[in-house]
Amino acid sequence: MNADFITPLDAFTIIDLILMLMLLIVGLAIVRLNDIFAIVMLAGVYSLVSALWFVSLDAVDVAFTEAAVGAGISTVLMLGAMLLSSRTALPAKPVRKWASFFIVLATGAALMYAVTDMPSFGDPLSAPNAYVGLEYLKRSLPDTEIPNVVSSVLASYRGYDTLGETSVILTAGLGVMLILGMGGKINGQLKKKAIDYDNADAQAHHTVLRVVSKMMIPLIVLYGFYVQFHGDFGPGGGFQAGVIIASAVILYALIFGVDAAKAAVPPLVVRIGAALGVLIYGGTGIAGLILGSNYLDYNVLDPHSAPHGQELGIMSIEIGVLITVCSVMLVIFYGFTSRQPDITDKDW
Amino acid sequence: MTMAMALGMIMPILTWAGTHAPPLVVVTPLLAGPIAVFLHKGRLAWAWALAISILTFVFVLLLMPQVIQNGHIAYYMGTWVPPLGIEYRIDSLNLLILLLVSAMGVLSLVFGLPLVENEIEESKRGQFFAAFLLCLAGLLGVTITGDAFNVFVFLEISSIATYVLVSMGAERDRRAYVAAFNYLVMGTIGATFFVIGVGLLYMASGTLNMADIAMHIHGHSDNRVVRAAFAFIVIGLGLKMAMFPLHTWLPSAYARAPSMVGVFLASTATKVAFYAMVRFIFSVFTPGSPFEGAVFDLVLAPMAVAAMIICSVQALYQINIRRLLAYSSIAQLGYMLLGLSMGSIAGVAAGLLHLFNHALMKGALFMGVGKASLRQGVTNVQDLRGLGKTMPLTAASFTVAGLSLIGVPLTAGFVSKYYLVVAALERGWWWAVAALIVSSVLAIFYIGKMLETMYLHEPPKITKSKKTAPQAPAKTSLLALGPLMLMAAANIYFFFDASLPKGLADAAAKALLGGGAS
Amino acid sequence: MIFATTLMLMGAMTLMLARLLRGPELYDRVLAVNSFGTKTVLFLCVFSFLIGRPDGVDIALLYALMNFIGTIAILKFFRYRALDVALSRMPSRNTRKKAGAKS
Amino acid sequence: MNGMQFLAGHFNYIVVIILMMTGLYIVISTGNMVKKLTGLGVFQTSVFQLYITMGKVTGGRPPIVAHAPEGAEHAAANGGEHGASTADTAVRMVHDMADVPVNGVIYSNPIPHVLILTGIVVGVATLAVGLALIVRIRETYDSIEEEDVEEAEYKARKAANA
Repeated sequence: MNADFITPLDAFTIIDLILMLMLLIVGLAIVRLNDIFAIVMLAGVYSLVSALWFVSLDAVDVAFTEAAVGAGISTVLMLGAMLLSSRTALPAKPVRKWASFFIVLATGAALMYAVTDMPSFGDPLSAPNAYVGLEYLKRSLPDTEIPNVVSSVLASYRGYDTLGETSVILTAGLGVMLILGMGGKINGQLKKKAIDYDNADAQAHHTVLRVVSKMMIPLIVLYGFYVQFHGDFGPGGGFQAGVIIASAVILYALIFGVDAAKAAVPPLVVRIGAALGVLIYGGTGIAGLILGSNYLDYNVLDPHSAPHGQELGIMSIEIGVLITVCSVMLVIFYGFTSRQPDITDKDW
Repeated sequence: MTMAMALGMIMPILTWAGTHAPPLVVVTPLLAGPIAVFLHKGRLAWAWALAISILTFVFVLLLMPQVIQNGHIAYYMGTWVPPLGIEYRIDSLNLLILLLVSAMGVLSLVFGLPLVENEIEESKRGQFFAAFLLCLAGLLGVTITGDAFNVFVFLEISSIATYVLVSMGAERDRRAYVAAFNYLVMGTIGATFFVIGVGLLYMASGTLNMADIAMHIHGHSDNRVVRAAFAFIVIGLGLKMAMFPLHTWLPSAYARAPSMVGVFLASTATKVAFYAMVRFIFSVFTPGSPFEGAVFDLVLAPMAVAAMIICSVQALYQINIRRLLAYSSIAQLGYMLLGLSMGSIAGVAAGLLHLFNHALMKGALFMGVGKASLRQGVTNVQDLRGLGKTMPLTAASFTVAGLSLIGVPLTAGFVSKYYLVVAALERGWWWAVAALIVSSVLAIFYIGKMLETMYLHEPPKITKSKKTAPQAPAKTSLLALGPLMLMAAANIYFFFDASLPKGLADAAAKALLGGGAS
Repeated sequence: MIFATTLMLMGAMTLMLARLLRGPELYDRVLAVNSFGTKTVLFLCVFSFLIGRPDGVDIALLYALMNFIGTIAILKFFRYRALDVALSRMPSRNTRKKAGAKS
Repeated sequence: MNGMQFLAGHFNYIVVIILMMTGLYIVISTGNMVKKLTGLGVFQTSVFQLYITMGKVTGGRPPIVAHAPEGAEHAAANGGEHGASTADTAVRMVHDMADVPVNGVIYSNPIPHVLILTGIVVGVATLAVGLALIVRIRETYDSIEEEDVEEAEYKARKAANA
């Protein structure tokens, strides 16, 4: 596109290269390994390293989310679902291996074919960088008074996408509720776990964990709110904050038991929250309609100052996102933990 | 006097609703879904979902006069001008699909009550209908939007809801979980391919608005990034709509889903993905370029023909009725794809008309199976024995829809096949006409097999000891008969007067191929 | 100087990665993941200095947090084969009943 | 542009493509459902990397605009007719380097970041539903290998026919 631009080989490029090589190693290792536990761990590491890479490519918001989701929530979920009859995967059959290999080769070839016409890495005048993206950078402050352009684009310019995104999360929560349920009922009867509490040598030994967690949990929640309300100025926002606050509850559940967590944050509250957040988001949009403008127009929320209206609207929808994300994460966690079958010793 | 006053009150509301109908079409079911989660008492959730889907249909109807009058209407979310914000853009093509999807939403809800009460645990019904509403919102959202990435977001709302809905069939058939999982994996690969395609388009154009992308990549069809984007979008959406070699997930998913979900999906989900493909191929990419021409002639058309013949043959060998119908759906998708790959106005219009008609006939056929299964737990073709005697109305509707699928004159199926043949002859594609005929003959066999079992075999003696699905109360059973007969009647009606779908399809094809993006 | 530190940290991360891949024992892998996370936190802080923006530190904080929760989840999973057990000091219902029976 | 320069400018894309294909390979080659979902995660994350790579601007900063430009008060004053004024100013293409810095600073492109935030959320939603299905499959068939599930179904069908 822009033949004059040449990507410089500076310190950042070197960091970039090393991180990419790490990603390659992890990716290839996942292909080769058959130990499910190692695969789950490596998947966590993969998203950790790619989050680092996102930081080095200036995508701090993305890195934030990837860290919270990929390394945190996904790993916990994967563990929750690792109710495996065997801890190793069966190796793929050679026929299947080769067939997959050719499919992948063809797909990869199609992409490699396109590489020659792709813009150089870091080119400021390439088509994607010079057009609408640049326009957002210039307009965000005057239009919305929000310095973090990612937040303003996410919540206002492309706010409708984010409404969809929040609904996707709600749909997933709904799906887990439908597929797994949230109580402990399996086939109509309560399933009690046969854990030998008497033998739990843990009881005396976990003092450190319990004390540290008790100290950490309020701080985590506080940090969550910081991420929520500082999202306009730094990386973060409703989604990340929702995940962090949910993770505080998850930590509580890990240390004090899911029943204790359910007593503190009852499943019904969580279910209401999941729906409520989407309704707050959608309702903010409808407020724009009622005030005589288009859907999701925040300018009219404050009749005196459009940018202030934008700020109000963005705050309101971010709270909606926070509530839904936090609730759905807990719906999912409750769903998975309530359904762990007993794993026999021979499987272990 | 009071009339005038009432009109004076209603008119402004109607005008207001008309102006803001584009977002309301999607937002109404989207926000009603979360509320439905809490309505699990009796039939409350069902009534709520039905009311919402009717409201949605009304909003679509409000759009209709505006679109027909102006050619297309645009709506800016948050009043941000298109390349900055997300635009809703509705022309005849969207309108056709919107009408189809929202009407099918209403019909399958009316039809589905007895089936849901039969197949879904009571405590889960509220959530089930919530997922249904979200799925509906997703499908409508894909159809109405003018923003490439927005398509992905709403495609995923509908897809995730669909995976969940399919898995709900597990109470009838435990394999539903595996079917849903395979669907999830294939669907996600498809969605990811689509995202790669959109990313490449963004790389080439710097924008995400479809009309704007079209403007920027116009004349750059030799750009390799654009070509790769084309390939990835076609494959991604091809996975979502079960295009021939990528269709393996579909038969199991449709066969094992709850009956009501089967009806809704068979008549809408693949159609919406097909719509998205048409939209991208003709509105975003440059259809006249040699590269696209080569793809049409060398890839899409042969695939379409292969689907028409191979999947019809596969349908012949199916024992399970729903699987049979699902394979036939893939074959019928081949017809639509054939129309698309002709790349001519007549061809595309015929393909779109067939899309509309196929939704009618497949909806009716799946409804027929569902209705029959209420009475005698139908899964296999054998179970249809004597249906002509035990449930004459259901059998008659099923027959009409079956004949329409074959393409017998006096049914809607004949009209679209006729136009397809005309369009193929116009391009001199004799082999396509031959394939159409072969596929129709195969359809005679597999539909004939079912009709034969229905009318020429004695009904099975229902013994109390045999564990079949409990018979639903007569009242709700009657409720299911209404939509079924309506759909069958529509299959006949649209033979005599196809002006609405034909007019919209023609206008859409002209707009797509005539003036580029507009 | 800071750049050199970054490189060193990345070298350490690679070593951890090697242990994670080889790790004959499960606990080698857990340990490797955990210390990989720690190195990541350090890397982020140093990298923030390098680009002269504080944003990386926010993310580092989050990493430290997630690392903590993740490690507890993993270890608990392997100790009890379940996640929903309380690590409570309170005697469980079973124990109380038995104690009551004895007395 | 010679070969070396081309490689420096496109190395990222090449690696990202290899990573994507690694993920895709994991998904379609394995029969183990958990590994399949892991592969799906790798595949999706790599696609996110493709997006982020194209949004990077050399020498750029994260898209958090530091100082308020003078236009801010101006726009605030015109608040009421804001919608109309946006409609009038069509977005134009920039043509030279002088337009790139905003308030004197170069920033990376925010759009890919926004899109990928949405992408990550969609990814975790899919993962949650997929894992929930795996749990149920495991409860039903006592295995999460595709082969075992197929075999169990085959046996069940045989028993039903017999």
